[in-house]
Amino acid sequence: MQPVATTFFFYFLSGLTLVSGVFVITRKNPVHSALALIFGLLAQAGLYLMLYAPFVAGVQIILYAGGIMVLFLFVIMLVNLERSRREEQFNNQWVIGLLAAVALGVLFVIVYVKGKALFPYRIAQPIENSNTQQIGVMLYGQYMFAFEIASLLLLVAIIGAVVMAKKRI
Amino acid sequence: MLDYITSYLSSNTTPGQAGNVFWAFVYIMIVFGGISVAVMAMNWLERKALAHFQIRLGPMRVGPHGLLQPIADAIKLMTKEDIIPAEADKFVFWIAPLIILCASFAVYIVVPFGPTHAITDLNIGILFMLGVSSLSVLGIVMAGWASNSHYPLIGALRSSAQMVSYEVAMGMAVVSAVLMTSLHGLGPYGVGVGTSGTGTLSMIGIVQAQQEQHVWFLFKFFPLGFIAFGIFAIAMVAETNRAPFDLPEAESELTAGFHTEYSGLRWSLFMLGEYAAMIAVSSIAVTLWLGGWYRPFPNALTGETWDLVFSLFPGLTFLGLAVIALVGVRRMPKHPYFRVQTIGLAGFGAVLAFIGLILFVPPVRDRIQDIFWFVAKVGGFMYLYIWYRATFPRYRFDQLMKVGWKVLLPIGIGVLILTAVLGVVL
Amino acid sequence: MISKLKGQYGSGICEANTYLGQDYMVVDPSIVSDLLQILRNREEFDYCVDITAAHYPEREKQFDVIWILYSFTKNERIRVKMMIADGESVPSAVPVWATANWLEREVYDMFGIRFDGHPDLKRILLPDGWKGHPLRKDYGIIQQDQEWVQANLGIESGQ
Amino acid sequence: MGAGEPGNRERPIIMTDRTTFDLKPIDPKPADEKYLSHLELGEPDKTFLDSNELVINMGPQHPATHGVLRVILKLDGEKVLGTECVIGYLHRGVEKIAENRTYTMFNPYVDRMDYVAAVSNGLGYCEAVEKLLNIEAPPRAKYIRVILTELNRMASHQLWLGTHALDIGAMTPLFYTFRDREEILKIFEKYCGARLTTHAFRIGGCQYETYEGFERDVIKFLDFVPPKIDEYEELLTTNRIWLERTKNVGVISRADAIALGVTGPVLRASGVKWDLRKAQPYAAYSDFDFEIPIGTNGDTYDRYTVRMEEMRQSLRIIRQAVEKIPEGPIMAKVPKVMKPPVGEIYHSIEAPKGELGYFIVSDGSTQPYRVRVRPPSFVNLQALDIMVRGALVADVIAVIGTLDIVLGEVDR
Repeated sequence: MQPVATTFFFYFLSGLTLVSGVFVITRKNPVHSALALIFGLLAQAGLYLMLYAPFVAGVQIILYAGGIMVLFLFVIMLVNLERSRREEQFNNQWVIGLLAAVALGVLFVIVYVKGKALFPYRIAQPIENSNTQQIGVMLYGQYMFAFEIASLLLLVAIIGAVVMAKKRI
Repeated sequence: MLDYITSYLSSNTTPGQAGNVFWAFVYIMIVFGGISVAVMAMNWLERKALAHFQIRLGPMRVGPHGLLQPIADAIKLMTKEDIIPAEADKFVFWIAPLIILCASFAVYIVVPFGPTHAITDLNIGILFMLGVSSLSVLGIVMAGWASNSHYPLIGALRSSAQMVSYEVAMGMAVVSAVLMTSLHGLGPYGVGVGTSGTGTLSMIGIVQAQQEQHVWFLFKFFPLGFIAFGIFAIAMVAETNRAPFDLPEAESELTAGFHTEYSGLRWSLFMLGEYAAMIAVSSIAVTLWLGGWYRPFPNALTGETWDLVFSLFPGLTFLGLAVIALVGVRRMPKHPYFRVQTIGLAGFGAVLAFIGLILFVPPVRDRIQDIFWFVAKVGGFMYLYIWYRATFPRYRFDQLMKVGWKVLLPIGIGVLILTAVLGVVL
Repeated sequence: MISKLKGQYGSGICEANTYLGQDYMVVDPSIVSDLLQILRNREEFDYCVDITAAHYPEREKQFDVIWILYSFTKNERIRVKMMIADGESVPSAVPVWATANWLEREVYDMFGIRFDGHPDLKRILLPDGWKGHPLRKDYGIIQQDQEWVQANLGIESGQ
Repeated sequence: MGAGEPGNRERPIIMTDRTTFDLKPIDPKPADEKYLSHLELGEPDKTFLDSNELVINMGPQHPATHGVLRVILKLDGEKVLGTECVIGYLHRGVEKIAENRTYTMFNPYVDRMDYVAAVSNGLGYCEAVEKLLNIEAPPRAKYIRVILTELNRMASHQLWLGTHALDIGAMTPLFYTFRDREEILKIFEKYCGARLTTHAFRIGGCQYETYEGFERDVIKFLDFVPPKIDEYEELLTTNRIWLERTKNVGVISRADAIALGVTGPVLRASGVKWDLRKAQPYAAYSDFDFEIPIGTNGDTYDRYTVRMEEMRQSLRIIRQAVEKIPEGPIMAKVPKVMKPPVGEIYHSIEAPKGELGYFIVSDGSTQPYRVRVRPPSFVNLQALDIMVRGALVADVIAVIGTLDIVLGEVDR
């Protein structure tokens, strides 16, 4: 599948990601924040597609946008937000936050300047057709141990959730 | 420019894969228009079929046999006063139906109506479909929350829990079908050659795998494919919030569930989204288990003659519909009051007959066959939806969860494991 | 049964009779509470069919309060009747029969008779803020609480 | 919950003066040990996930409340913590009207209470006044009364079945039952010219002789309807979803049912074999042979089977009545101006919904001094609270349907 108007879509999707990111932290209404977050995640999925990583893009949509964000919204709706909405959004840590942001920005600039040599400009080879297969091979081959550890952790989380919820049943 | 347009015609792939923006746009327009028309037709058919289940006549007034009813409804809904509740969150209230609509229509990007009749062929096609169709739950949740009213909120809570739960069972069934693309199988189910040992997630690839293995996945590893299909067929009804799983909009309990506060155009967008989603999930089922666009018995009844016989079906179907319409014309009351309706019905029959005749022309016949079989299979599912609605009472919420988590999910996992084991053993 | 009760309560049971084949007794307010308990427990009148009242404005004791009871085992009905004056209250039968709850609320709503010990005595058919008790004889048939109607329904008059 | 809770407005949206939702439960337990209820409702446990309790207003405009019933539900998620019924939206003061009309003039009014079973209402009233006047309707009139009343019971149960099934989500039975109910209404229409509020009977007998072909029509109906009842049962009785939705839903024990005074099919489904047609026969019911169907669990499914069987028993009664209907006058000798002697009377009949009683006080004038109607729906509705506590929202709908209330009768 040949991408069309690559540059336009790159800047469009990146811009969308950034703008939604800003909206996520500035909106007073948590549902609006969640909505912005969803748009951000979808834009990211688009970026993955442009990187010839359709499987990651699909998983991004199905897990983050379709699964986790639904649970976010679920919790937001169930918890009473009347009080938290009236509170100050930006608390006293904004100085630290600003410092962290500046530090991160400087880091990015340094990486961009110095890293030009490390990451030479070239067009990625489209390995799209075997992409999914390669991910599978990687996960169940090279990174088998890490994969299983992660799944074990998730299993613990599931059992913990069941135990906690069981009290109510 | 003209070359750019014509160059695609000689290729034998989808416009998306060929990278032809013009034809991709044309296909998108055709699919979008086609689905909208199909939703309207489905609206009429559902009311008519449901009415006949229930010894009623259904719409009879607007046009002959109520044929123009969907158009009248559409006009009514569009011209209705648009109400937004005073304390609603206006932005979210406004965007929720759009999310549902976009999610349901975006799915059609990868639906293969034929080997080249798809907008594009993503190599993660089925994953994309599941992912995008799962986005519609966001719209429902937002609609319920933004209405700022209790019934929609409960409807939204119900639907988010329901759709997330059934997605899991649905995923299991889908994975077992995807697994089958890479497995040969022996004996009566799954003879054939051609699989490289690597499966595919592409919608077109899945259908072609069924062709290569000479079996619909419905019958592969019998009864495993059948059970997986059954799980999907149940879960897809729950996913689309249709009876008997229509709890999010349970009329007798929650008035109208998440869209209680919606009216007019916005409400019609919900309906459009719902019906489009119904067609979309049916398309997934057809693609995964019923051989997609292939005609019945492409391997058993081969040869020129059979090809010809089956290629006549689209035309014959339309001619049959035309005959029904013309019989309807004869049975119309012979009273001046009904003259316009009679002429209308006769005209409708004539149009159907004309389409039928066009479909007999060889070049058209060959191009249209795939689409016809695909649509016919999807149509069967649409009828099932209506049938369920006429027959079943509604599940209660805890029972719904029980069915999803305690019945469908374990069976789904079992089928998945058995499929893998059988595929390796055989 | 009547004689047994009469022996127990003496003059508390003013009258015990049969009219058109239906038994009824008129009792004194002081013994009603006990009597209803005994009727249910000892005489097995386990089903309270109805509680109602009638208004006689010209009498000194203006209201008749009537309990209609039925026994499944004996297949018998009995009416217990009691007279009270306006403003007096009646012991509630809710502890005896749960069904008395709404029935007593209706009597209160329609006649303004209060029931002591009722868990939630408020109007049932008429709106909470309504003035007057319509089934009293001094409440005219076209009379309405105009004030309430104007305040809540936004119309001039309910007529 | 979100912005602005609908329940906390300055003025409620729904026209009523009640602004607070203070739910006081009906205590089903009488003080006495013997009548202790099996229902032990503990406090909902407070856990770390203490979500808000939700108070929703079901009705008075709601598709499943069968009229203008308003139920205030207190929910924890989907679980019902308590209910309060607000009734009276349809209150017309029937009892007050009765005090200002003569005995004859009041007769049509009773049809408007339980408008689904108008004939039963009329029968109860006419018999009560006849008793007060000490006259008796002639045998032929009594048979006609039985036939029409039982037909009306069929019609009422059919309407109940259709709407109850619709509440639970099955659309189709509604249309089937309405199709068959139509046949009954046609017979009514031919007999007295009205379909719903029939005013079929007069004090002292019947106004009209049966029309030509009445028996034939009734017999035709009797042959027509049993396969249709089988058809309803085919759709529902063994349907898995129907079973799951109705079994063990809205259970009311025998003791609770008696303590709460519920009557009719609701009581019989709890296992009390009691039917006024047998216990204290009125009209000509002592002449006929029929069974009283009872249930065992007192759940929604038992109430469903009891009513289905009652339909069949009604058919049996009608067939016997049509076969041995006697010839003779249809009207007793009734004075032109009715002035019953001073006295009181309570007469009750088995209406489709339960015991329908009339308590009439006469002061010797042409107008009743007091008429009290003992409405079965009103008393049965009281049982809603204990039947749905701890259940889910969907069960509330099922239970309202299974109680078979008619708001016209609840509110009078």
